[in-house]
Amino acid sequence: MSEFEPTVVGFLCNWCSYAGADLAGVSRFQYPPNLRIIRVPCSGRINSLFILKALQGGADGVLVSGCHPGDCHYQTGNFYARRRLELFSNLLTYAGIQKERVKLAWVSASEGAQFAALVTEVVEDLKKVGINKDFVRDTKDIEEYTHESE
Amino acid sequence: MKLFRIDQEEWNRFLESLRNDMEVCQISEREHPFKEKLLPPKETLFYYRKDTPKQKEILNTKKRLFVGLSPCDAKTKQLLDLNFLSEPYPDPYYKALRDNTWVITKACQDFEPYCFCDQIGDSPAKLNGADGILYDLGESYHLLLDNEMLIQKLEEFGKSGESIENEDSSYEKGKIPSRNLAPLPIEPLKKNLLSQINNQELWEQIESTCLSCGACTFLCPACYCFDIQDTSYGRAGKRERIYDSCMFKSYTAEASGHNPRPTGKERWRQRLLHKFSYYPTLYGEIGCTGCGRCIKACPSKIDIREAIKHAAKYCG
Amino acid sequence: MQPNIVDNPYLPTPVRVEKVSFESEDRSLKTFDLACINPEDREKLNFMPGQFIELSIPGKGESPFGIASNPTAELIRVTVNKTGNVTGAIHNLCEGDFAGIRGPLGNWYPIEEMKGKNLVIISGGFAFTTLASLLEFVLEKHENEVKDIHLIYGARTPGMLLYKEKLQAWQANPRIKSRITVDREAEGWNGLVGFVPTIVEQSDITPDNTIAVVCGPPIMIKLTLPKLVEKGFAKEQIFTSLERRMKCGLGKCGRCNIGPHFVCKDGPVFSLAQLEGLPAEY
Amino acid sequence: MNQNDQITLSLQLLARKAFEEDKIELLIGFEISPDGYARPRIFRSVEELDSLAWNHTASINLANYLHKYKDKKVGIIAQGCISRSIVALMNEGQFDRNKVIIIGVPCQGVIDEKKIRAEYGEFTILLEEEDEIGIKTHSGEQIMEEENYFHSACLSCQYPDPVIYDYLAEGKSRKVTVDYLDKIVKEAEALPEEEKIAKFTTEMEKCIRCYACRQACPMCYCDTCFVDVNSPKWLSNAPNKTDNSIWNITRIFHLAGRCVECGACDRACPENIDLMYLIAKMNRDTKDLFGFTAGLKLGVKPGLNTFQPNDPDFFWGKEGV
Repeated sequence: MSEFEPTVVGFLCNWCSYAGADLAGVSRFQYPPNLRIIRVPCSGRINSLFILKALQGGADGVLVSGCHPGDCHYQTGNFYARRRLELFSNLLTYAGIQKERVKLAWVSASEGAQFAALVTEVVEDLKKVGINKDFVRDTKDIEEYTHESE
Repeated sequence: MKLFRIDQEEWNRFLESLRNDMEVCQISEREHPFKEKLLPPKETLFYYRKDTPKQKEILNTKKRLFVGLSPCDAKTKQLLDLNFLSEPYPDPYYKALRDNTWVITKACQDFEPYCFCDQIGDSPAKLNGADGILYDLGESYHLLLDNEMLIQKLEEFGKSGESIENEDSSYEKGKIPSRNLAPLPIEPLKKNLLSQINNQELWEQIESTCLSCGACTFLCPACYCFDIQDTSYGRAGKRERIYDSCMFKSYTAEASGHNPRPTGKERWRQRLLHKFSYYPTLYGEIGCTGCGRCIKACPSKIDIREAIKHAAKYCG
Repeated sequence: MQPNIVDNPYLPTPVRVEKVSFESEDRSLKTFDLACINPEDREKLNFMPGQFIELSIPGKGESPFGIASNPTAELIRVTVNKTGNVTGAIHNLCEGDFAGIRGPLGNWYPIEEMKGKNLVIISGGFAFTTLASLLEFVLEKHENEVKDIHLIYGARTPGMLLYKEKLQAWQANPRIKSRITVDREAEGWNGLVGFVPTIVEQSDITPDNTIAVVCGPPIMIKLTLPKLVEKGFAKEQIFTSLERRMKCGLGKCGRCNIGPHFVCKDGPVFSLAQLEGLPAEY
Repeated sequence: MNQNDQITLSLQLLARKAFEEDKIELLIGFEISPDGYARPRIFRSVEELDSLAWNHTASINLANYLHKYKDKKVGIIAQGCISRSIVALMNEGQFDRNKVIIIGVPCQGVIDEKKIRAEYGEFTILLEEEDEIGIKTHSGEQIMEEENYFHSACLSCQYPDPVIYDYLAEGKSRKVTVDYLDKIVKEAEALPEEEKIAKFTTEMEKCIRCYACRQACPMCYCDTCFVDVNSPKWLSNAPNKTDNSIWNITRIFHLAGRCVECGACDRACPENIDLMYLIAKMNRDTKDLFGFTAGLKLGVKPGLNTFQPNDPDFFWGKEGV
């Protein structure tokens, strides 16, 4: 059996982290291809439901990344996000969702190498904790029907 | 209808013997209404493909026997039948479940603080359309069976019973609780509650502390309102029905923003009228079993017995 | 005619979208013409004007719509206003896509009673759908049995009027006395201007040997009915088609009741007399 | 005379005064049901005030009804947590301070029916003295230990006295020495990962999605709740493991920095879901990380509607790491 390849959904802020990811690409830094990027205007835009829905929909991990505190394009968006997301990830960990599954990070537009390192770390961690089975929606019956009706 | 005397050990062996033919479930808790077995909180209606017009209906025809529930819960089947089997569209899903479900209740030996079946003309020892009822005599039971299949099974098991005219015949029923409570004024409600639809004062008083949650209706054995929703994954999906509640604001809200029952007053009016006016008008029975779960579950302790009494004052 | 009882009334009949067209200038209304994928199903879907269907989009859900086509036509037509999740998905349907329909559900306009009588059709906005079906059906099948036909139909702007080609034909038809109105003066509009209740008030319709069918947004109905009563219409002469949020369409799920009647099963067409004494929950 | 009777008398007196001085049109308070439970009632005149009462079963958060009677001059009976709810609501711009007349009650705590029921079955309350509660059960009469009858929120209540009020009833509040929920949170935090998720899942699977928790919470006043939003349809209304988890976690998280820990949601749940262990964690985190406690002072922004540049930072890649 081949090695488990986690699916990671990344919510990246448009101004820093998305540009950081772009830089990583342009600079040809290698990082695992497990990340699916969703660009958001600001880390302050991230609703806790985004994270939960990603996990429910089958993501093994969620990466949330924005500008470093103080560098927000909208001045203060990431300060609010910091409070919100820290509290939220604490709550999820407390409820028993492995802390590796929700990764919060600051990546600026110039940190291409750091972005590559971050994604590598996230994917490595998720390979250790394994597939997300506690929080994923149960669609077994629908999948069975899909096969049966092919 | 046949009456059997059966001791506990024999009874358990009999249930064991039935397990070859059907699933036998003993119900001892009273927190959840029996309707969950006939109208599950989540029921798949059919699966479908999203890419081609193909679908597959799911009818649950597993044979099940439920034992030990309270007599009031047996009434669930009678009341739900009235709605779900009514013409012109008998509900195939409900029909499949109920046709394969048998119920043997156990006469209650105590009243709970909230229940009031005795106040709406029922008794904690009534058959209420169940297939059988157990009367606890301490060491043994009197078992009254009103179902040919079960009678035959029990006779094959080696018991012989005595034919009985009806459930009111005299035989030992063990301890049947009774208390001296005045019956609730249901009749005036049946007749005249509809005339009170514009009585703002009445509905305001009844509803004043309601929080519009659905605890009462979700736990009511006679409330059956449901919602239908789709869940899909990849190229296929399923359509499910789930509980809904007339106490929710979103229950009647239309996409345009218009809501025919915009405030709690209309919603409480609907609930009370549905149980005590519409149900009797349509089917002759009130939509209430007297189990009292709604009173117990209500966060603001609204008591339907008091609501009935209060409304009756206006109904003459 | 008896409603068609299929084995499982919850299972939709597959249909194909034959034609999609924008109905209104603001592009919020689209008309869909639907054909049965299995031609033998068409017979099961035989309906009468006033009945509705549940149009279902796999993966999204279903919503009720009045049938807007002539019952004798091969295709089944619905006009959909884009407001929510399901209607949004319906608006995304293209020609050739498939969907499902359940129906026909509910009762229909009292066509038998209309024979030998004058017919007044009063409608506002987007509720014209089933009345268009009624008018077409009456003209085709019962033209000689019905006496005078009045059509009073209003919309916000000329661009919001439904089925413009048919409207033109009806306006030109000497059998129909039509009054088409818009709420406000508009460029290029030389017809009537004013709200439907006002037009009803000013019209020469009389209650003698007449049946009035009123369909429209709640506010229009609320204001129009008193005008008809003023004119001397009895409650038995006025029919309306109600709209409620419906899920099962079979009188089972409980949400669309008005008093002991279910809009989906015992309605949607009610006479005013039937609604008297019941909660005004529409 | 016991505490409750004393408070009851005092409340009736104050409420009468408020009515007579024409300060209020209606009063949100409690009456005692035939079974001995305090249940909410809307009092509309002085004549009705004879049934105004107070006891240890006043389990609902009366601030809920402020939303319902927003357009009136309202009086409300408020112990510590309810006064804090009112403050939190005012801080969110829901009411003006001068529109609400608060009659404060020094609180002794409310009982947790479910806890008692789990232990003793169906019961009725016989007596309530300052330090003991007697209940009558199928198996006879019982006098109970504090920890067995008070609700967990009350066992860790730091603010039993109203934080704002216009009138204050006479009585003595009950001071808590040990924070009970703190203990619960520490225990749950110490569980291994598998047991954490197992506990969480067990609780979530009980949910029937009746939304009693939401309706019982005065802070859940959104016109359209996220579960009722149709486009996008965030989650299914069907009860199932993940949707229940998302519903409960998100509802609780929406209360971050706003929850006053009154425990009304927990007491309202008909399925006995342990909501307190999650809520308590969130509130303790809000306090430990950001030093914020909801509903203590007027004119303060809710905890998550504000920030400090030097808030604790756990993010990957923060300066200096």
